[in-house]
Amino acid sequence: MLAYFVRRVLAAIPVMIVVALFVFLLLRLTPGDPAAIIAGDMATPQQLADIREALGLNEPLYTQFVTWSTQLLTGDFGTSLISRTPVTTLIGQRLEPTVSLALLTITLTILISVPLGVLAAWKHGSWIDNLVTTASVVGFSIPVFVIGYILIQIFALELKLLPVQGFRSISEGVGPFLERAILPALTLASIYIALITRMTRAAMLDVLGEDYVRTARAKGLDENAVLFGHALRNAAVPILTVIGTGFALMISGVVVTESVFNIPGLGRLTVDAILARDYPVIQGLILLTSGIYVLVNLAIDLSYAFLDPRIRY
Amino acid sequence: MSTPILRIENLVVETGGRYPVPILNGISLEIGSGETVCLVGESGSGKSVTSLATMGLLPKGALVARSGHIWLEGEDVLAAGPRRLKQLRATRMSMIFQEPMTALNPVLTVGRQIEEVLKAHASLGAGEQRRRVLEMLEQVHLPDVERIYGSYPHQLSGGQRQRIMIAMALILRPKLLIADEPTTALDVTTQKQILKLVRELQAELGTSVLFITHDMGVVADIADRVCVMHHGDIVETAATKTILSDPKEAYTRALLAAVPALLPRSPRADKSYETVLETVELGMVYRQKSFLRARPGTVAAEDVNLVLRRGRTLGIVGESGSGKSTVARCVMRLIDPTAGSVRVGGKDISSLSRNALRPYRKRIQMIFQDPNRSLNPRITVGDSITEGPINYGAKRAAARSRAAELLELVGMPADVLDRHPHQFSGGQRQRIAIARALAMDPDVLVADEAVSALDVSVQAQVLDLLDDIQARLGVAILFITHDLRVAAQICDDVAVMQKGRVVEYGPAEAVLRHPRQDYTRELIEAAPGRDWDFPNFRPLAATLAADPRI
Amino acid sequence: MTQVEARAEPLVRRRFPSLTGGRGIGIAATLAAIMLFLIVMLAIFAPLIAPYDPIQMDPSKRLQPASEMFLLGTDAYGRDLFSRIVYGARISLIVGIGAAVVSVGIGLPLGLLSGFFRPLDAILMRIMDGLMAIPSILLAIAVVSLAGASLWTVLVAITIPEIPRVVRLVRSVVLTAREEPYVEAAIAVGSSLPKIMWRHLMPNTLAPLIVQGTYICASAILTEAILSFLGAGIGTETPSWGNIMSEGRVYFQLKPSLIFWPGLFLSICILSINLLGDTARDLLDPRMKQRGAAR
Amino acid sequence: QEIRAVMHSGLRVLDPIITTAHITRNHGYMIYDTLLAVDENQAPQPQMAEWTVSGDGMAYTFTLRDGLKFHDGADVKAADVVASLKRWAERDGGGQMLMGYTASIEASDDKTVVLTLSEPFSYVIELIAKPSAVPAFIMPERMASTPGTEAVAEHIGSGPFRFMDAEYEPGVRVVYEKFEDYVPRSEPASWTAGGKNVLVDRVVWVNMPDAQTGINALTSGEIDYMEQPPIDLLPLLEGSEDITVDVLNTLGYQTMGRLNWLHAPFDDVRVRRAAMLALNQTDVLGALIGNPDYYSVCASMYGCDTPLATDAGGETMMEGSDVEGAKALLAEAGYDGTPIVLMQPTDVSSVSPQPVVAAQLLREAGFTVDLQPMDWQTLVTRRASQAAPADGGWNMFFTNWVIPEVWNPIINPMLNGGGTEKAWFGWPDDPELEAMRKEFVQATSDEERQEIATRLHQHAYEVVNYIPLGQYLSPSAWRNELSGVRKSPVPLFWDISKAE
Ligand SMILES: Nc1ncnc2c1ncn2[C@@H]1O[C@H](COP(=O)(O)OP(=O)(O)OP(=O)(O)O)[C@@H](O)[C@H]1O
Ligand SMILES: Nc1ncnc2c1ncn2[C@@H]1O[C@H](COP(=O)(O)OP(=O)(O)OP(=O)(O)O)[C@@H](O)[C@H]1O
Ligand SMILES: [Mg+2]
Ligand SMILES: [Mg+2]
Repeated sequence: MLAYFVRRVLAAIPVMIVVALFVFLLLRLTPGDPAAIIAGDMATPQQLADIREALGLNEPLYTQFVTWSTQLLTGDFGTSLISRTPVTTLIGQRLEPTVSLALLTITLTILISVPLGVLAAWKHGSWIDNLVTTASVVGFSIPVFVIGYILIQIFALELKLLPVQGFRSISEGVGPFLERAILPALTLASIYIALITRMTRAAMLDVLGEDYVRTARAKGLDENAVLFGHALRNAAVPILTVIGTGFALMISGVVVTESVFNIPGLGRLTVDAILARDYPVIQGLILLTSGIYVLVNLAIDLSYAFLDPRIRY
Repeated sequence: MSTPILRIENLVVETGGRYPVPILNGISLEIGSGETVCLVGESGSGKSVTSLATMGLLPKGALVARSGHIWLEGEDVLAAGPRRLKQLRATRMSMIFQEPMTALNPVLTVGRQIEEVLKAHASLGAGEQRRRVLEMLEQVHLPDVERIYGSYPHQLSGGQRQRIMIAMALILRPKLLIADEPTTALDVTTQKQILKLVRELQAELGTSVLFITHDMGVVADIADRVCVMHHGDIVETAATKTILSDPKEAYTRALLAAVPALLPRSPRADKSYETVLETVELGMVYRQKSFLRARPGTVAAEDVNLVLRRGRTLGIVGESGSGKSTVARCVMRLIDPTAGSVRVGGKDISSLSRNALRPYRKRIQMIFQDPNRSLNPRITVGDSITEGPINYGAKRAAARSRAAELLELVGMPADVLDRHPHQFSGGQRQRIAIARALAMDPDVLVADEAVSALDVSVQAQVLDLLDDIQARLGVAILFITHDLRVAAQICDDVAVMQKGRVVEYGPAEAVLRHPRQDYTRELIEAAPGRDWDFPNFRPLAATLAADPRI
Repeated sequence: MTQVEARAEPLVRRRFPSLTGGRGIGIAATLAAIMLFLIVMLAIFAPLIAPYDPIQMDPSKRLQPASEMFLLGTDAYGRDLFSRIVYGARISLIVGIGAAVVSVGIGLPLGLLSGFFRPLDAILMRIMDGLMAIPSILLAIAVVSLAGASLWTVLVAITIPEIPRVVRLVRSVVLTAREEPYVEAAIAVGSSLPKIMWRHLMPNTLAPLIVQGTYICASAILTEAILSFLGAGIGTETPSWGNIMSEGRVYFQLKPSLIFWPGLFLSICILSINLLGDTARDLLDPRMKQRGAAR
Repeated sequence: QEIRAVMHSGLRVLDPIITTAHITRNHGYMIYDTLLAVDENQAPQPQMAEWTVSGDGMAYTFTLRDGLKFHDGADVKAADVVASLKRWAERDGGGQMLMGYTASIEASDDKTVVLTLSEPFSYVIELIAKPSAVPAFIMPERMASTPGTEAVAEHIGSGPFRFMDAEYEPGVRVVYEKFEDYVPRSEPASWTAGGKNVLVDRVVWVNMPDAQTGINALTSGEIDYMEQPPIDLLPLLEGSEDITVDVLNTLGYQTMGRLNWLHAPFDDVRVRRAAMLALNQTDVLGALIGNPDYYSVCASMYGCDTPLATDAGGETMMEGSDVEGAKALLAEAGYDGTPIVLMQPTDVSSVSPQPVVAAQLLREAGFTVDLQPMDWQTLVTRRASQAAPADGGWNMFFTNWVIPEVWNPIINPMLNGGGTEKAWFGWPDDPELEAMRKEFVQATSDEERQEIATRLHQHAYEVVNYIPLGQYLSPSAWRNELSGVRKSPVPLFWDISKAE
């Protein structure tokens, strides 16, 4: 399995190269001109051309790619065309909010949705089950911003318990961090809670009828031990998959939530960069996210083998 | 008899749903303290349902206890809430389930699954728990307990899993032990050990045992009283001696009459010398991978040389865990042998690709040891049976009528085709598995404990069927069993396996009657009820006296 | 043998309940089917049902409350909200159901293959890793600029990033299921690989797929709106539920009905799909049918 | 003390010369100072320097006042001014024009700069003082020698605030601290002119992409100032006793549509006129702004309430759509139903309603409209394309200007008839217009200027140079802890104090 691990980590390299190349081409095929963003509304065609020239955007594609990738080999992700800030600095500034928010969200999600899904499956067909199902479905058909606004309205504006917006680093203390991160995390979690509750319920229903659940009951175990120790463990693989892909998605940024709570995260950076055609930033971000995806997926795959010994690689 | 530990009164169990169908028609049963009651009877007569009802474990919705009482030490189990039931289970009553493969959780190590019982009901330190579990594993005669402790169910042989179930049920020393065919997958020597263990427990704690079995030999050896079930009713209850020597009911008589004799059949003439299946120095080592270091593998089979000729039956008997199923699975190419080769009609198939293997698939069929999970729970029995023939070009309708026919041949009504596996009893599922294998009209049939879950009358019927098919079509059968009576009945040749090796191999007559190896001898001596002549309702000695030819 | 014939009788009777599962498909599912049908009808017959042209604006009548003239009021351009919701059903249903069907349709076979064949798995999953990393906004902008903004380009942009997630999910289920003995049994009776995958492995993935599918359906409808607003969608003139809600975002506090009504339609729609999915899956899983019948 | 302000967008480009983005201009006013400035009467005033004009009007002498220092401690020298003006003139449209008439700009000593004209040009002071789009900010010579196509690498000015590099997060937040060595003028502050007295320690600009969040944060006191709360959300703030809502930029904005002169059908002036007749300002403004308190119909291309404001030629714009007139013109021109491509940037809320309304109005007049949604980036790229609409070109798009960007024919980017080479997107080739512009800059009296501007305006309407779609205001909101928030076309943070 160590060999598998090493193989997978190495496999990340071609993945990232291909993704980088693909995105590079995709970007250049997409209309858009960073020079126009920089120069603003009044620029004349000549001025635009001059700026493009200065930014090196008039070079042939392959030269640009070669320049960029050779820089990359030396660890240089380039600088933003728009703000002239090094891409690594830009991403560095945004990484913490995103990662900490994602971690908080996923923790909340797991803590809430897994027990809820187990409960719904256990009480299959009862009013609890129906309630959980309905709530989950409504949960994923409401736009995130609505949930965000409602939470802000209640907790920040009416009860005045929490601030409306913003982000504080954990290094400034867990209190201030949580104070600002809890609402966005809940907002984000609402979709995933809905999804993962349903997924847990579905997977649990598949295993609750199995004989080993009966055996566990015959052993006189607590219902909790039966559900969580035996059934859930067998149902875990698809649940974990969804959690994992959801987590990876969050790490690559969640624009709407970041906007509603004014969190300077990777999602906004990505959208802003895309809308501004800030090529080096987009490319850097996508390299990063593809790396993250590869790692998260590797972690999921490894955990499969841990959860279900029949799965081997 | 002292106050009964368990008293079942007029228990009626029906299927759930809008049109309930009775499964148990008001049965009554009593077990006194320290007593062993054997429940025998037809496959599908409701034995497992009775035991599940007692444990309060009837599948929700599917089966419902409509009326009656189950008193456990004066307390009505049917009326007990989930809380109370939980307390009762494991400490007062525990159960060994019929199908150990599905009854064990596939993703937890068996050690942990046993330990859990201790954790839930006794407060012991971690070290002590582990010690107790290992000790228990030793007691149920498992080899290499450290490895087994850390193994997952799929890494164990059928008999080993069964012993895990037993260990799990016994570890808390319950007042009432319900054992649903606990030794079907065990070789006779191990079985003997287990029975001894149960008896010791009884002597020590006064445990009462409800023992469900098809093996009349076991009944003869351990039962105090016997209840005979038929069609959801208890048709006869009496002390063991009485039942065996003077059965009142016609059904009981028929049942006992069907018990095969321990004596090997007389050798059949070798009609053909055509070798259809051959293993050459077959070896299989299961490797366990771990994250960092490779652990030593388990040698499950080594140097196995077997030859099966057309129209013949080769029996493999031997210790549980000795590699019988492994050999079978290698022969089927369900796993890739790590050494040696398998030849079908002279062609080595041990390294053929999936596609190249396809033509051979039709020719060799297997009846799996654990029928439950070898049937896809989501598809109907009919579809499971017809899948193979349709794969090889049969028309659907034709395949279905053939399936119905086969089901009837194995003693099931044809109309079960549209039901799903979970609605059947263990023995019924096994018969479905047999029907599936036969539906392919194979040249070679690999039967892994194919009749172990069948009551002796159905068993006899199935064995007759196999015999008949063999005679008509010249099917060669590789018959894996632990039941020496069955082996004696149908095998032409017998191989005895121990620890992955074939220790004795020869004509059935020679091996079973004049064993050369100590181990074989031990096996034969350990066969339960070997001194009772069931079909004639008298001790064997009496029969021998009457017919000195034997 | 005698006992065999005798046994036949109860079995004959037992067949009946097991076929119907004890009760029909249930009130909830019937209701769901009716609701979904109504919504689909709404979409198909939008021109007949909607009182106004959904893009006809009248800035002097913006943000009107519900009245006899405007059943649910008007939006920020003075367009009739009810008419927009009715027409919006068209785009939303196509995008939602389309994305779910296409991503499942592509993801399911890929996931089955990937779960079953190890060498293929290594390659396919790396491709999926890469696909996942490409932001759908970028994809949408690129696709739209290459092929022009249309329903189809939006569908492509929304669906592509969902596919890897479906593949992963299916694969994860298959990885467990392929170790089941009944798969071995199927191999033993010579079933071809497609057949094994379809008959024996695929049904195991249904339950999670139904959940994932309805989720994709809902999120596609909402994502479509986000793309519209980033200039990579169908545009804000053509109504869709997601669109209407996004446009209503600014008026969240002042005129919540702009979000409430389309949200309600969306929720009902997804809930119906969900209930139908659950029912379908219960019908497909014989064990579930029985458990359901208990209550 | 710290003012936390939510600005209308995130600051990403820091060089106020290279871009015309308003947020960057506002940033420029924080950290840079200007030679001259404009007061609330829209009259140029001295800021860093006093000026004198030679008798023949051909030489302008600027004398720097005492005590001016850059944030790095260096004194502001005449050489810095020369370099800065040159770089500005390279980038700014008005500046370029000025340079066309300039013989030299030189530092005669450390404190004096002399600008000598080569031809008469009466608009020098107004251009150097103008607050938009690219004000002539003064930076150290080393920065100003950066080519005009490249952004400056440092951010050192001589303005009242210092830029805090370490706390800068592009697009998210900018921090300014009071520059202790700044010497304000003694006059009271008035627009960008007068004394820039900084009364707080820090000003933090945050970007909140979600306006609702901005409003909430303002209500809860997490921020002090919001530059542009959406007008539709004002009712949420108006009830509050803690918050003041007022229009600071009293001139406001002009929204407009531009036609592409190069391609059919808008290469025909009759079709252009038909399009103009089809549109009307009320509908556009109604959809864009909604609340009539904040918009007004205004035919003046120079914006209303400006010195040059006039309706000349734009009467039709005041009267609402003339569908029949448009149809007649279309028929006359033989419009064949070729779809006209309207670009709709859906990601920018201040320019996405116009095309939607216009599409409907144009359709009513008989045009076939192809409304193409896209993001703003695609739009700005595509509008630069001179290709035919079918090959990636376009027929019409919309944008907005602050009034100081359009308030005279020199600055107004649309009023350039230089054709495909010089003119702004849409590329009208209009020598007549160019001639009038030259006349304008050489005019010597205000009356003369007024007359030329009116004539030019009339002409521009006749050829449909562009279609002004009305003027609107954008109020700001702030908490009452702030006092001294002043009216100005640019948000300014001096003179504001904050109560605890
Ligand atoms: N879940 C179920 N739904 C419907 N019928 C069932 C179900 N479980 C068992 N049955 C039926 O109940 C009857 C009794 O089954 P039971 O398992 O008790 O048989 P058994 O006596 O244990 O047989 P065996 O010796 O073969 O294990 C069988 O006919 C079987 O078909
Ligand atoms: N997948 C596996 N991984 C590791 N060890 C295994 C695996 N399968 C079987 N074994 C081990 O191989 C040995 C032989 O197993 P096998 O199933 O062939 O026994 P068997 O002779 O069929 O026994 P039984 O009569 O109990 O069914 C056992 O010790 C078992 O623990
Ligand atoms: Mg049974
Ligand atoms: Mg075995």
